[in-house]
Amino acid sequence: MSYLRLENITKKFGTFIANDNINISIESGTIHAILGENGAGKSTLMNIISGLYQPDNGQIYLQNKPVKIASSDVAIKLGIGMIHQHFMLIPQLTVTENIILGQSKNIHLNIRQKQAEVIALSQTYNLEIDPTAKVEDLPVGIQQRVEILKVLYRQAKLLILDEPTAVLTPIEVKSLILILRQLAERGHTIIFISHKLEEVIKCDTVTVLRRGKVITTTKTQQTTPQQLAELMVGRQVSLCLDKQPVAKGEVILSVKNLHVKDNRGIAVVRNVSFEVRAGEVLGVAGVDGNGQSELVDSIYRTPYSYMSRVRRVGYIPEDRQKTGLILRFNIAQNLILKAFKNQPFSRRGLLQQDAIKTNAVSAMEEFDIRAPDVNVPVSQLSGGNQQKIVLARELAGEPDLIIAMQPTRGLDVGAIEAVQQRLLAQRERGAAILYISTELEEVIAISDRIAVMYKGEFVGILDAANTTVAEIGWLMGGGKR
Amino acid sequence: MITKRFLPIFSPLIAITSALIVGAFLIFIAGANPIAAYTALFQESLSTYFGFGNTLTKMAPLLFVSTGVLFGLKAGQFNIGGEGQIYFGALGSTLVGLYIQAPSFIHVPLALLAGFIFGAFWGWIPGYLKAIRGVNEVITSLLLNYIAINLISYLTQNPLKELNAPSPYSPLIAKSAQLPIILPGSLAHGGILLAIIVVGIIWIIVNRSTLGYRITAVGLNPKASDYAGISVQCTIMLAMTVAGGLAGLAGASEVMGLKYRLFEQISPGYGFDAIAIAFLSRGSVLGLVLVSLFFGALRSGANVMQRSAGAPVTVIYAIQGLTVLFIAIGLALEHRLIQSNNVDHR
Amino acid sequence: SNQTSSTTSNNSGGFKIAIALPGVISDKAWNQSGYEGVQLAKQKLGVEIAHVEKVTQADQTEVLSDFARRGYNLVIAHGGQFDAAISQIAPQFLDTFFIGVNGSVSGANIASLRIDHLQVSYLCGIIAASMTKSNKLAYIAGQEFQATQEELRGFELGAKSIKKDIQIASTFTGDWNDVAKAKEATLALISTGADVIYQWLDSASPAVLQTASDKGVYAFGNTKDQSDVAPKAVLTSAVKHLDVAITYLVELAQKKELKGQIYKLGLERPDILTLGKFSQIVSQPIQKQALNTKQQIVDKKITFVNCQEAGKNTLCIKKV
Amino acid sequence: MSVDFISDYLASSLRLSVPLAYAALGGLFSERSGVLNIGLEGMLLTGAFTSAATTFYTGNVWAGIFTALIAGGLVGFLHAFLCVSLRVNQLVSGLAINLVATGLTSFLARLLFNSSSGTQRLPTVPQIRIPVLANIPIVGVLFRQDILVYILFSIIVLTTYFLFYTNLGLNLRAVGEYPKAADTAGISVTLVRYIAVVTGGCIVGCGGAYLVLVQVNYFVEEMSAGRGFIAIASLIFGKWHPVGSFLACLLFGATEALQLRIQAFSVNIPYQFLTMLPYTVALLALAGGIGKSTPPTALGLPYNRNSIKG
Ligand SMILES: Nc1ncnc2c1ncn2[C@@H]1O[C@H](COP(=O)(O)OP(=O)(O)OP(=O)(O)O)[C@@H](O)[C@H]1O
Ligand SMILES: Nc1ncnc2c1ncn2[C@@H]1O[C@H](COP(=O)(O)OP(=O)(O)OP(=O)(O)O)[C@@H](O)[C@H]1O
Ligand SMILES: [Mg+2]
Ligand SMILES: [Mg+2]
Repeated sequence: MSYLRLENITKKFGTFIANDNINISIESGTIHAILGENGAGKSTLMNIISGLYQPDNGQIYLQNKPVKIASSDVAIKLGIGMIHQHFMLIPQLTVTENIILGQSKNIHLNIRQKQAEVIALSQTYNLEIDPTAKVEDLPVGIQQRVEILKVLYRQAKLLILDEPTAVLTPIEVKSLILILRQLAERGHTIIFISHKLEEVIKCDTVTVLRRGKVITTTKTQQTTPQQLAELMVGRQVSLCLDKQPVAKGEVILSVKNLHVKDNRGIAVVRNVSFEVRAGEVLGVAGVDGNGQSELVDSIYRTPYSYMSRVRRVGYIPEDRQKTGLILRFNIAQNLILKAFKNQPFSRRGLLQQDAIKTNAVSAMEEFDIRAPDVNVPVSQLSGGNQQKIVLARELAGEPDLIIAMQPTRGLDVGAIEAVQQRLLAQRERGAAILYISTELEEVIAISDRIAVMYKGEFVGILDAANTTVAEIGWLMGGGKR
Repeated sequence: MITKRFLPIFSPLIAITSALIVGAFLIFIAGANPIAAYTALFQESLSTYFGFGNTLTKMAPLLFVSTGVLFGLKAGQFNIGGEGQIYFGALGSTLVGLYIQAPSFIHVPLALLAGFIFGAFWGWIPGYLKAIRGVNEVITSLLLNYIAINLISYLTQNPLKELNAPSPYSPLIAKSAQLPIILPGSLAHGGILLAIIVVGIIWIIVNRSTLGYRITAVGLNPKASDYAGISVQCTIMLAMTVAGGLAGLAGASEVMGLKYRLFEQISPGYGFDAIAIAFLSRGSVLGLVLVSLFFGALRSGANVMQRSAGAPVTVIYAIQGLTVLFIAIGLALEHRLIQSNNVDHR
Repeated sequence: SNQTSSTTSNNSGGFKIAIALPGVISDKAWNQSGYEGVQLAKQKLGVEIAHVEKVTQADQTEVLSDFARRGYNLVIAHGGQFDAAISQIAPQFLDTFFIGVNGSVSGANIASLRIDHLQVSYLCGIIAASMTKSNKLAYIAGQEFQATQEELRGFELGAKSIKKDIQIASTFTGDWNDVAKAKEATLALISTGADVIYQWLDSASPAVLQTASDKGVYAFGNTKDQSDVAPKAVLTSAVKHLDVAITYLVELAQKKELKGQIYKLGLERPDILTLGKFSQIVSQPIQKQALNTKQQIVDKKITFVNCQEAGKNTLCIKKV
Repeated sequence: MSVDFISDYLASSLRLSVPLAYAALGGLFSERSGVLNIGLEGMLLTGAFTSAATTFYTGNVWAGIFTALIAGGLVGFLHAFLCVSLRVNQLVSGLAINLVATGLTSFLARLLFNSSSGTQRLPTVPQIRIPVLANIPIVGVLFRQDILVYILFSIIVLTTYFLFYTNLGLNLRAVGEYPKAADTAGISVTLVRYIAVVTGGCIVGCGGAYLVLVQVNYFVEEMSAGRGFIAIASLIFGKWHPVGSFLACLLFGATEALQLRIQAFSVNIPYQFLTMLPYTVALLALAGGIGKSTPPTALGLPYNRNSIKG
C-alpha cells in the first residue's frame, strides 16, 4: 500500500523551478531513497512534505487521503517527522529539551521525567545518549542521534532523513541503517536522502531527481551504483580515482609530540608525531571528535612551529559555510579573501576591481564553478559549487601544504570527483597534503599513508596500498593492533 | 517593473506624508493651524536661503555621526556611543582652539585632528573591550555617553569655564581655529563641506579599499575572516575607533563652526538620531546624505513650526517619531515586495 | 488651550517680542515663568508675541538670529546659557534688542535681566538657621551654574550670619526632568540629618516639598509661592515674579528706554522679588528678623560684594 | 553610621532599582524571544502617563496600574506587529517608539493636566507590612514596601520559573536562539514572539506606574529620564537572566543612592563625578571580568521561514 503519494508537486522560487511536476509513490514500511545532484531539489521537496514550504501546485496523499500540510505542526500531527540536512537543534539547549521541544501541552516542564522518557526511548532504539548534555558540546554524530530521537519521540510514522549520513562515521552509518531497517520493520516508512551510492543501494527503492524533475524510480535490486550515478548526473562518472605515482620530496610538515588542550583544559590531542613530504597525501581517518579539528587548528594557526621555513598553506575547513566562506560576499570577493592585500588585487590600499574580476572569471573556468557570473553571492550556490570556490581560493598560489578537512562532505558524486581530482593534481605538482576524513573508502583511495586517530592519539600510521577498510575501521573504534 | 524602480523614492514619500497627516491632526487638536505649520516647515527648511542654511547646519553633525555608526556596523559593531564621542571630539578641538596659537591653515586642521583623536579615543574604549575582553559594545558605549557628558559638564563648570559666565561654557576659541561661514549671513559653516568630503572618503574606504574589504569581511563573518588570516580583534578596534573619530569630528565642527566654544550640552542627541539615520540609509552613502539632510530639515523645520505657527514642540517630537516609524515600515514592505518577486540567479 | 503664539502676519507698526526657552513651557517653574512673562506683556502692553520651547544649545544661534531676521523688536533669551549666543548674534542685528535673562552680557543692543536670587536666599538662610534643630541645612538643584551657585551662597551667608558653625550640604541631580531622582536626593539629604531644605528645581520641586512634608522637615518654596504645595513643610517661598520683570523690560523697550546694561532687580522691587507667605511655624521674632534684614538690603545697608574665600572667587556680605 | 541610615540607604537603593527592574524584565521577555527592544524608554513613559491620567480621573491607583499594564502591552503589540509581522528593523522600531511616546505623552499631558490648575497630586499605592519580617532591624525596610515591589519580586521568581521550568519558557528560549528549529518543531515563532513582546510591554508599563504612583505621585514630561536605556544595559549586564538583570538594576540603584548620599555628606568631589558613578562602576565591573555575555542568537533578526538564514 502506498503510504505517501506526491502528485504533480511543483515549487518555484521566483522564476526558478526547484521542483517540477514531481510524482512519487512511497510504499508503507519501506526505505525509499532519493538521489540527486547538489541543488536537484531534494531538500525542497522534503520541506514541502514536512510543512515548511507550501507547493505552488500539486497534491499530497497520505495513505491515499489527500492532505494539506500547512505547517510543521500539522506535519507532526500527521506523523511526519523530518531530520533536516542542517540540523534543527538548538545548540544552547540540552538533549532532552531539544527532543521534547514543542511537544508538551502542560505548563510545568518536569525535566526529570522527560529525561527518563528520553533515556527509555534511546534504550528502545539502541541510540545511547546523555539526556543532560548541551547539544553544542556534542559531536555531530551524536547530534544526528538526537535528531533521530526527536523524530521518534514525536511518534512519526513517516521519517524523512535529509543527508543523515553526511556527517557520520562508517560504523555510525552501519548502525543507522540497522536502526532504519528496524524502524521499517516496525511499520515506519522512511525517506532517505544521500549522495552515497553504497548507502542508497541498501534501501528498498530509489528515486533519482535531476534539476527538479523525477528521472526515474526503481527498485534498488534492479540497478547498480554506476547506473544510478549516471542517471543522477546525466553523464559518465568514474567512481574510482586513478592515482599516479609521485616521487616524494622534502619534508614539508613535521609534527613532533604535539599536545593540545581544549578550552576546558582537557587534552584532546595527545603526543602526536608525523611528517608529510612534498607530493604525498597523508590521510587522517577517525571518528568525528577524536581530536582532528584541534590537530588541524593547531597546525594551521602556528604553522611555523611545524615547518622548517615559511611556506604557503592552503586550508579547506570543515564547515565551508561558517569558516570557509563569507556567504554574503560574491564569488569574486570570496576568492580574494586571503590575498586581498596583495598585488594585483590591491594597489596603494585600493582594491583593483579588474584584477579581482579577471581572477574570478579564470577561477570559475578552471574549477568549473557553475554560476551566472562572478557577482552572485555565494549563499545562492549549491554546496558543491561553494566547495569549489574554497578550493579555488586555497589552491591558488601553489601552496606547499594543503590541509583538507572533510572536503567532500555533502557533495554529490560529480562534485566529489572534481574535488579529489584537484587535490591529486596538487599532489602531482609537489604539494604535501593532509587529508582528514571520516569516509574510509575515500581516505584509502586518495592517501599514500593513513594515520588513524583515536581519542587524540595516532593509533597507527598505515600504508594506504596495504590496508583495508576493515583494519582502519577497527583501529578507529579503539581496537589495538 | 517600472514601479519597482521608483519604489525607493515613493515609499519614503508616502511614509513622510502619512506622518504629516497624523501630525496635522495633533497640531489641530493643540489649537494651531496645521497648514500654516507645514507651510513654515517646508518653506523655511528647504526653500529659503537662511532656512536651508539652518538645515545644512543641522545636517553636518548628523552626517558625521551617522557615517561613524555605519562604519561600525560594517564591522558588525553597534556603536551607540556617538553622543559621548561628540562631546569628546568637541573637547579635543576646544583645547586646541584655546591653548594653541597658530595660523589658520595649521590651526584649523590641528583642531579638527584633535577632535577626531579625542572622539576616536572614546570609540576605541568600547572597541578594545569588545575585541580583547568580549564585552558587549552596546552597553559600554552607552555607559560611556553618560560618563563623557558628566566629564564635559565638570570641565565647562570648572577648569575650562569662562570667567563670570552665567552658565557652564568655555571661552571663545581662537579666531584662527574657527571654520568659515560658507553661506554668507547664515549659520552654514565649513563643517558641512567637510562632512561631505569625509563621507566621500569613507565611501571610498568602505567600497574601494582593502581596509573596507577587511572590515566588511569581519562584519559579515568574523570566523571565516579569522581563518583567512585577518586580525578580527584589530579590525573591530579600528572600526570602533574610526566610528568614534567621525563622531568626534561632529563635535569639532559644532565647536569650530557653530558655537566657537565648548558647552555643557553641546549635542542635543545627535548621537541617537544618527543611529536611526544609519539604519534608514540602507547602508548607502547617498542614502546617508539624503536621510541626514531630511533629519536636518526636520530639526530646523521643527523650530520654525514653533516660531511661526505655534505648533507645540511635543507634536513635533511625535511627528519625528512617526516619520522614522513610517519610513522603516516602508522599507520593510518594500523589501518584502522585492523578495516576493525575486528572480533566482541560476 | 492657550497656544496663542501669533503668526507672522504683518500688522506692521506693532511691537513684536519673542522668547526662546531652554525647557518646556509646562514646567511650572523657570520656563513657564518666562512664557507667562511674554503672555503678561501681551496682555498689558498689547505687543505681538512668539515663543519657542526646548531650544537646545546647538539651536540657540539659529533661533535668535531667525527671530531677529523676522523683524522682532525684542528677543528674550531665557537663561544664562544663551549669553554666548547673544553676543555672537546681536552685533549682526542692530535693529533688534536682545535680553538675556539671568545673563551677564550687555552691549549696544544687549541687555541682561537678573533677579538677585542671592538676596532672597540670604533671607531664607536666616530663617533656616533659626529653625534647624540639627544644624544641618541642605540645598538642592538640577545643575550647578552661576545662578544656582549664587543662590546657594546667599543661603549659606544668611545661615552663617545666625549660626557660624552651621553645615550646608548641596546636591545637584544633573537632570532637571528626573523627578524620582530629585526625590531620592531629598531623602538622602534628610537621612544625613538635614532638616531645612532650600530647593531650586522645575517640575521636581513639588516632589521635594511633599517629601519634606512627609518626613517632617522644613523647606522653602522657590519662584512661585509654593506654600500650598506642602503647607506643613514650606516655611516661606522665594517668590520671583519673572513675568513682571520681563514685562517691565518689554515696556522699557517699547518706550525705547531700554539700555544696553545689566538690569539687576532685587528686593527693592517687591512686585518682582520678595518673600512669600510665612508659615505659622515660623515664629514672629524670626519673621521679624527676616523682614528687618530685607529692609536693610533694600536700604543697601547690607550689600554683597566680590571677594575671595579659600582661594575661590565668591561673594561676601558688606555691612554699612 | 546609624541603623536608620543604612536601612534608609537600602530602601532608597531598592526604590531606584524598581522601575529599572520592571523595564529590564519586560525587555528580557522580548529579547529572549529574539526581538530587540530599544523602546523600553517609550514603554516606561507610556505606562507612567496612562497610570497618571487614569488615577487622576478615577482617583483609583489600581485602575492606574491596570491601564499602565494595558498601555504597555499595547505599545508592545505595536512593536511586535512592526518587528514580527512587518519585519521592520527592530532597532529603528524601538527608537521610533521612544520618539513617538515622548511626543505623545507630553502632548496629552499638556491637554489633560494643564487645564486643571496646580499640580496633579495623585493618591499613592499603600504600603504593605509583612508581619515579623518588617520588624527586623536594617533589612526590615525591604518588607515594608508597596505592592508593586512585591509584584516585582514575584515577577522575578515567576520569570525564572517560566523561562527554565515551563514548556512555554522552553519554546520562548528556542525561538530566541534558533527560530527555524523551533518552527520545525511545530512552534509558531510569530505567536511566541507576539506573546513575549506584549507580555514584556505590560511589565514595563507597570514600571512606569511605579514611577508615577509610588515614587513621585505626579506626571512630568520625559520623567523616565533615560531609565529605559539603563534597563537595557542591566539586561545585557545580567546576561538576559531575570535574577542577573535584577541584580544589575540593583547595582545601578545602589550606586545612585550612594552617590546622592555622598553629595549629601558634602564630600568635596565635583557633583558630576558622583552623577557618573553608577555608569563608571558598571563599566569597571564589565571591564574587570564580569564581561562576556552572549545574547540570544536570533536577537534582532526577523524570522522568515523561506529565507536561507534560519
Ligand atoms: N528558499 C529558497 N529560495 C530560493 N531558491 C531556493 C530556496 N531553497 C532552495 N532553492 C533553490 O532550489 C534548488 C534546490 O535546492 P535544494 O535545497 O532542494 O537542493 P538539494 O537537492 O537538497 O541539494 P543538496 O544535495 O545540495 O542538498 C537549488 O538550486 C536552490 O538554489
Ligand atoms: N533562499 C535561498 N535563496 C537562494 N539560494 C538558496 C536559498 N535557500 C537555499 N539556497 C541554496 O540552495 C542550495 C541547496 O541548499 P542546501 O541547503 O541543500 O545546501 P547544500 O548544497 O546541500 O549544501 P551543504 O553542503 O551545506 O549540504 C544551497 O546552495 C543554498 O545556499
Ligand atoms: Mg539538500
Ligand atoms: Mg547538501
